[in-house]
Amino acid sequence: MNGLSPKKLTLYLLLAPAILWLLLLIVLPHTGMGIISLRERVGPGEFAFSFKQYMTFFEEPLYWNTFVRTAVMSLIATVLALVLAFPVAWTIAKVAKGRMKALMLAATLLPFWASELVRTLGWLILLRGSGVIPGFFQMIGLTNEPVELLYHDATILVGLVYSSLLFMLVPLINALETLDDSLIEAAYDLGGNRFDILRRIVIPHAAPGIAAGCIMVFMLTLGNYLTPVVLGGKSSMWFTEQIYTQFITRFNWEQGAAFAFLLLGLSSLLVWAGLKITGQRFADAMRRT
Amino acid sequence: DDQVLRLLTWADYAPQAVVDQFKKETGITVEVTLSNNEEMISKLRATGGAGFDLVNPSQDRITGPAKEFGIYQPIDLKKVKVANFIPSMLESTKKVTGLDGKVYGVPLFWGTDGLVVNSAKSKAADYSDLCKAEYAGKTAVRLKRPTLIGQAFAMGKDPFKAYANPKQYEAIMNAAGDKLIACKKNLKYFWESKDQLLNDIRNGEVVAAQMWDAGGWKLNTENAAIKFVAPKSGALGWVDTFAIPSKAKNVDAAYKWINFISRPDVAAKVAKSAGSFTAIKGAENYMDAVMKKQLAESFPPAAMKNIKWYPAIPAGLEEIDGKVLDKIKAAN
Amino acid sequence: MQTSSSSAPIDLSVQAVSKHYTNFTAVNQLSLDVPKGSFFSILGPSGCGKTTLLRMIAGFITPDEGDILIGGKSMNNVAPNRRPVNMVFQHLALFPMMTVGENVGYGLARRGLAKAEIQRKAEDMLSRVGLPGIAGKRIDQLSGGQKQRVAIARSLVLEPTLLLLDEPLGALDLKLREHMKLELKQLQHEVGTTFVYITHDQSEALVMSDRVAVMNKGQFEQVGTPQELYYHPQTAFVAGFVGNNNRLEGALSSAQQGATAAGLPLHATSMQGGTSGNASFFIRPETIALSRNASEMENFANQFRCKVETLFFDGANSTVQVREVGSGTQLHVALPHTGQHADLVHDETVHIGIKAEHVQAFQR
Amino acid sequence: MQTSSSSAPIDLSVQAVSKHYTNFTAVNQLSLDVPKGSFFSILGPSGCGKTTLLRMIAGFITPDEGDILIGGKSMNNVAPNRRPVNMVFQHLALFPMMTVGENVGYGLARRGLAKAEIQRKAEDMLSRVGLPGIAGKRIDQLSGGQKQRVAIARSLVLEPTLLLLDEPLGALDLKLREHMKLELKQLQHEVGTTFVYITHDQSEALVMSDRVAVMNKGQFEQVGTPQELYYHPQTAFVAGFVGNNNRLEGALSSAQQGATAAGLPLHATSMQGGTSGNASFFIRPETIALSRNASEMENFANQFRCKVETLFFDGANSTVQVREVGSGTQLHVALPHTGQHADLVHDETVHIGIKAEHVQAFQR
Amino acid sequence: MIPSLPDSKFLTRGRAVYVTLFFLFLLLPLSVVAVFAFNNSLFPTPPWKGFTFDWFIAHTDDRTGLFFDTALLTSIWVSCKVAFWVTVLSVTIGTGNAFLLERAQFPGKSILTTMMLVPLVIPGVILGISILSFASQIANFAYDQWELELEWLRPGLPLVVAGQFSYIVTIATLTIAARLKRFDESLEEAALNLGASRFAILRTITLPYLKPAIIGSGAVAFLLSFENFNTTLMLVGSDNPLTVLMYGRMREGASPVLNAVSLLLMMVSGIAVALMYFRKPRQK
Ligand SMILES: Nc1ncnc2c1ncn2[C@@H]1O[C@H](COP(=O)(O)OP(=O)(O)OP(=O)(O)O)[C@@H](O)[C@H]1O
Ligand SMILES: Nc1ncnc2c1ncn2[C@@H]1O[C@H](COP(=O)(O)OP(=O)(O)OP(=O)(O)O)[C@@H](O)[C@H]1O
Ligand SMILES: [Mg+2]
Ligand SMILES: [Mg+2]
Repeated sequence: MNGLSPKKLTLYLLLAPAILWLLLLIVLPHTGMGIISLRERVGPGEFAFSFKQYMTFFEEPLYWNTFVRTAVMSLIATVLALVLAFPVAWTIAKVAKGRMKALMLAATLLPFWASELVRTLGWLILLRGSGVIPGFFQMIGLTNEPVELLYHDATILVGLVYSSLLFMLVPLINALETLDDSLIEAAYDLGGNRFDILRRIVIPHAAPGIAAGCIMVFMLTLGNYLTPVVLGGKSSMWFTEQIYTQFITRFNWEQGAAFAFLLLGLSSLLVWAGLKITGQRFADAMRRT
Repeated sequence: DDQVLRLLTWADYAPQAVVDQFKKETGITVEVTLSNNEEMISKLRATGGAGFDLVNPSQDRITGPAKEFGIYQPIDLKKVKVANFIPSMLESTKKVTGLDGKVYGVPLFWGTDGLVVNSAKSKAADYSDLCKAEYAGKTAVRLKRPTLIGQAFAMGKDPFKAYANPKQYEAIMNAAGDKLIACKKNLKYFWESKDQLLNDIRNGEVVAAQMWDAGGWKLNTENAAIKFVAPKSGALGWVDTFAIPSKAKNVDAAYKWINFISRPDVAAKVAKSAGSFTAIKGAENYMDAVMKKQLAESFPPAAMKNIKWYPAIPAGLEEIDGKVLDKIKAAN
Repeated sequence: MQTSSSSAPIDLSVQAVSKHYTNFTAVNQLSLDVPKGSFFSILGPSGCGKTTLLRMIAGFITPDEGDILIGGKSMNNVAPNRRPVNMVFQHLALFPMMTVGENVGYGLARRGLAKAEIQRKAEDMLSRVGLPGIAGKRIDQLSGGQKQRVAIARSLVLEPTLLLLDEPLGALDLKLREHMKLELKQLQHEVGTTFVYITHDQSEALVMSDRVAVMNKGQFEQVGTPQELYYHPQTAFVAGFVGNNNRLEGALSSAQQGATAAGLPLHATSMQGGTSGNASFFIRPETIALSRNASEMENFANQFRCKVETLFFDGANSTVQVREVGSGTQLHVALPHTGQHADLVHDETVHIGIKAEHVQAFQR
Repeated sequence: MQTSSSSAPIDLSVQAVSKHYTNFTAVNQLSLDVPKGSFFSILGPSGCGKTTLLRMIAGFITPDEGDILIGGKSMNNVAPNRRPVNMVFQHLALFPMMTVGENVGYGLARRGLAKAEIQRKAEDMLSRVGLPGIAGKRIDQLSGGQKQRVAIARSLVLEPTLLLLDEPLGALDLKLREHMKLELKQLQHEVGTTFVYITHDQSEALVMSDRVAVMNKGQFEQVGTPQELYYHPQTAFVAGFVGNNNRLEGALSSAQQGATAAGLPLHATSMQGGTSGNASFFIRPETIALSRNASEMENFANQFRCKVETLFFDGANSTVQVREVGSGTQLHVALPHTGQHADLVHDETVHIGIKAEHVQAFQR
Repeated sequence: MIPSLPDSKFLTRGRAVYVTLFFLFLLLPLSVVAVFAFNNSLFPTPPWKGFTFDWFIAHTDDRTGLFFDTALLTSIWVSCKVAFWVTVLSVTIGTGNAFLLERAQFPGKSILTTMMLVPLVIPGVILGISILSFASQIANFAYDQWELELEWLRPGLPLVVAGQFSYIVTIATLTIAARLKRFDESLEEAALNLGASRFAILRTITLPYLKPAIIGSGAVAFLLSFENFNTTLMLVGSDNPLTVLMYGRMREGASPVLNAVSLLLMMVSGIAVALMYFRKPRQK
């Protein structure tokens, strides 16, 4: 029993980096942040334990308004992405064949070869008052003056949905591809119509993929910073922006840490609820993404 | 290493040509990171004053963070060619950035916050004019503390005087905030990026906005109808400084850069790129005639006297501003 | 069995149907009549077009030419879900997200029947396929054979005119397959629904069917009862594909006289008009008589002396591989059920005899 | 064949080996000797412990008790990669990322042979299994049968004392399986390596092996030649598992006299000491004589009048299911190779006869 | 629905139209960015002022083309360096993790498995901030206690690499584990049976089998790292990766050089993907 068996040694060698990674980059930093969120500045460089940061959140309607707003918009973006992506995922997985399919798959990946910044820049060029689309509207006589398409909540949604489509498409395509055509044929052969097949066969089969896609998209939108900040209008508060502001422009790490924790809590809660409702398991769903 | 100067500064304060020239003269490469006042402080706070050798914060933003976070080291004035600076400016900066008998900043540029107005389409003359219904949807301000301060002055209050009295300050700021909330419908947006605003003024989407002078004059060169106007209640004057982070690695290079920039010819180049005025003696000799004219037009002597210079901000005040700003943003 | 008589009404009539793919004809001008209540098999090698034909009948593929009539009505422009046929898929296509009962009730539910009615009918049908009381189980709790029967029940509960089955036993293991073969035949007999059954396993087709069509390259080579196909193949392809056979290439010199390429002289029944020329000879292993004693072969038209090469002992299905001494021709000979000759050893000399009627010759 | 004599040296000796899992004994005190050069099969139903036994021999599982000797040396504490045995896996486990040649050369490369040498040996071996010149192909370009042979070549090239095969034909389709069965037997004959072959398919075991061990619940029921197992099973399990059989439950009243539970009187050979008491009777379908004419059955100790239930026509393997009129007992009867009686129809009356020696009785 | 079920013309057309519109939607912003890289204007926005290559090759006072913009080029290089390290770390540790998930048995495995997935659901900004504050606290502590300046714990490339790695490694782990899961362990047994040592098996069988997943996850890791903005923004020091630099420029002084560099990046990754995509069938 002195010395390690090769098997044990291998296990430890594999475990060490994994544990270091999780401990040093995930667990401890977040614990640290938790601790920061539980203190209050009482003087220059002096802090005391307090729930003040959390109290502030609940007492200040601004903050929880932003919080709710972010969550709601993220949910809407998730649903939109699902609805928009589903027919396309279906077409790629089930209808298109050979070259066409490969081409469409490549095209879905295309936007994600460019960074989020580039995509946002593209939307700016397209949507701004003097941009391409308002110009086009004017040209075809739809409007007399340039319309401002930027700085609306709808604009944020467009940007968010656009940025997250891939993360919806890929799990959906994967899930739909594993659906055996003969199941659909069998259901049809037994007298099912399209809607019914969708409801009884396709959606139950694709549920894990749908869950995975929705979780990914929801998390990405909830945690997005760039799109809401750049495309959003004068009232568009995004919770990550609030966190950023607290940390960076207000130097109020305590408040920022509390907000970050609240956001983490919110996302975990919503993901958990989503999984519960659809009867999926976190590990299974995430492994499909 | 010794051959690199890590500079954290504003856009346009280190134009490529000047960086190249510095390298040629001293062999030191300058790594430029663009930033603004808040981010400079955040960055340095996170690094504990390391990571950069030289920064250019505004003079009112030095003592607070220096005290709270210890991110700056005192300037050794012996290593600075003080003769290059306009004495009055140097003295006032020394005062504003002084803490426990030590000086933490030397001035570089100064400028003002005021109004950029498309005179063909708008007659706005004070901050409050931005809220006039006739310009609905065509004005813009930044959602930052200068906006609040400006509004406060426009309302006839003096927030600078209230710096020492947080209660009073908070009341002033809340009042300014309410004013802006009422005004919000009138605004096209709260502008975030300089470029965004300049573009929209250029193509007429915005006719009047709160902005600093350099942007206004830049547009003025392109289109004479666009002017920088010192508001009736007074333009807000700021001074950007050199400050050295507490854990700067290449302090020598930092002084070299300070002394390099404070050479009148170089200062003028930078001034041209930034569109601001220097605190350097004799730089005006190298300065653009156009800019001089623009300055004269925007600042008649009375307006010049009426400039409200930012005093140093005591720590904690910004939390008050922050809440007000958040409230404005959230309001409908 | 063999109840199908030509006077029974025709449930399925395929009339000169073709399906062309780009530079490939999967089904070629094929016609076919299946009488009501019969078990009809389509037997052919992989890729011959069986599935294509079946899917045209079900409506999943539109024929390029010809017409398909089910119960006397043309099925042109009738969608698959409106056709009075149901299909059992090769991999069954049971819905994994539903229970057994929901699977069986699926079609009924689509017809809008009441819940209780559906449940009653589904359980009824499950009992009929020998699976009472499993309606509540999940699909993945079933064994292969049970799944099989659920798939059939799911289709039969809709009382289709025609049940199509695409190699439904293909995925089962050997033993289960043997078993299901017998069971399926009995089930069809009991319910009386017309079955059209696809397979590439000749044993399945022979055992189960009333009639079998042997398909090759998109066309039928022969249609008949299993016995007809086995004992009276019309083409070399059928002779080779249905049942085991020794195939020898050679030539006919007259209608009933020939020799293999290796020089083995053969007395044969010539099946096709021709009297001479290149021919393939087929001799079934079980028609070859074998003895250690040459004299027992006197009554046979063909008598050869052989050396034993290998004995493949398999109980009642034992065979022995022998080599004719003169020409070196290899032949498989089935050993009698009695277990006689199960003690043959390598290199032993034996004598074999084959009646002329058991040597079937087809011109090439 | 049947060359294995008890005087040949023993290549593999398994001595009272056991393997226990938590509350389950997979292999129970099992002993076994395989003589050099023989083809030895282990035949048993799924889950009886065959794979466990084979993997203990290969070294992937450590036995809890007992010893394994290969070529006379104990294999205790010999790692799998040091044992002179090679294994052909059920799903072959060919390396998909390598060519055929690299697969076959893999073991040689691990022994540190020179490249050219490896290549020569691999190509040699491939020729010996009938696949010359395919060394450059990728694995997925091969057919099922070719893969099979490559897997065997990959093991044989290392010239193991013992080749272990774990149901290597399990994944093949029917036709190919029949074919590979014959081929594998011939291959073993040619190379002369000792084969230990696992299967649950009795036909495979019978056809290929010199000796077969029938395994059940972790133990051997009987070890013998295929003929011994088929004609002289020692236990009811072997009688039921090897070959098709009619199994009837009943009781013996004397050593050779009994009756089924349904009341069918039977004359039997009692295989086990006992003379009376509950018994299972086994009657092979091919030992039952059948005729439309009662008089032909006069010589048989057991004679019954039956009704035809179903004819399963399958050429030489046709059977008929009949029901004895008195007791209602169902029996499968194999039809003779001659094709006689292939025309039986449902409900026809037939007479069957069974010799007493063909009714094997085992006490329960 | 599927090709074997008859669809009405209306449905088929409708779907075709929808899918076309969808792909237009996907491609529109990118193509505009690309097109405006050639706009003869100082600003990356309409109106269109004519075609020019200036934003690639100009080197004048008011126009610095991409190929002369040292700051941009440097930041691309910085991004490449970061991405390189993130890729190397993610793939190596991801491979180890995959073995841990699929092969090893140890107490607490299910907790570890779930923990490994957690980084995927932490918003990037929070990930960055928490690592930033944690590292600062340690560094400050070390400095206060021992006057020890742990520079790599201060904002800068090491922290950027750590921050990106912390979630990209999860993706690499999942990709590689998914392939390892499909690995038929009897291949390893077969190799063992053929005389290979454990190490030889790893080298000749398991790793070659994992190769496509390793390469694939490497490519994804590189791309994700190169594109990352949220986490990076919080952790950068004086060396700016491309995304952070572009963000700064977008706020403070955009010129069509941004479009030019975007176009360049799109082309490079497009070509890389095309190469991988076209080589695959031949490998297979
Ligand atoms: N969509 C298609 N395009 C081109 N050729 C096709 C298509 N579908 C099938 N084929 C070809 O048509 C032929 C018949 O196919 P089919 O599936 O009907 O064969 P099958 O008899 O069912 O074979 P199996 O027994 O292997 O299932 C095959 O050679 C196949 O390659
Ligand atoms: N690791 C294990 N833990 C517990 N029981 C096991 C384990 N491995 C195998 N068994 C059990 O041991 C028995 C024998 O398994 P084994 O794989 O040897 O059967 P087999 O005869 O090869 O069956 P098959 O023909 O299905 O392959 C089975 O009942 C199996 O459930
Ligand atoms: Mg088919
Ligand atoms: Mg097994």
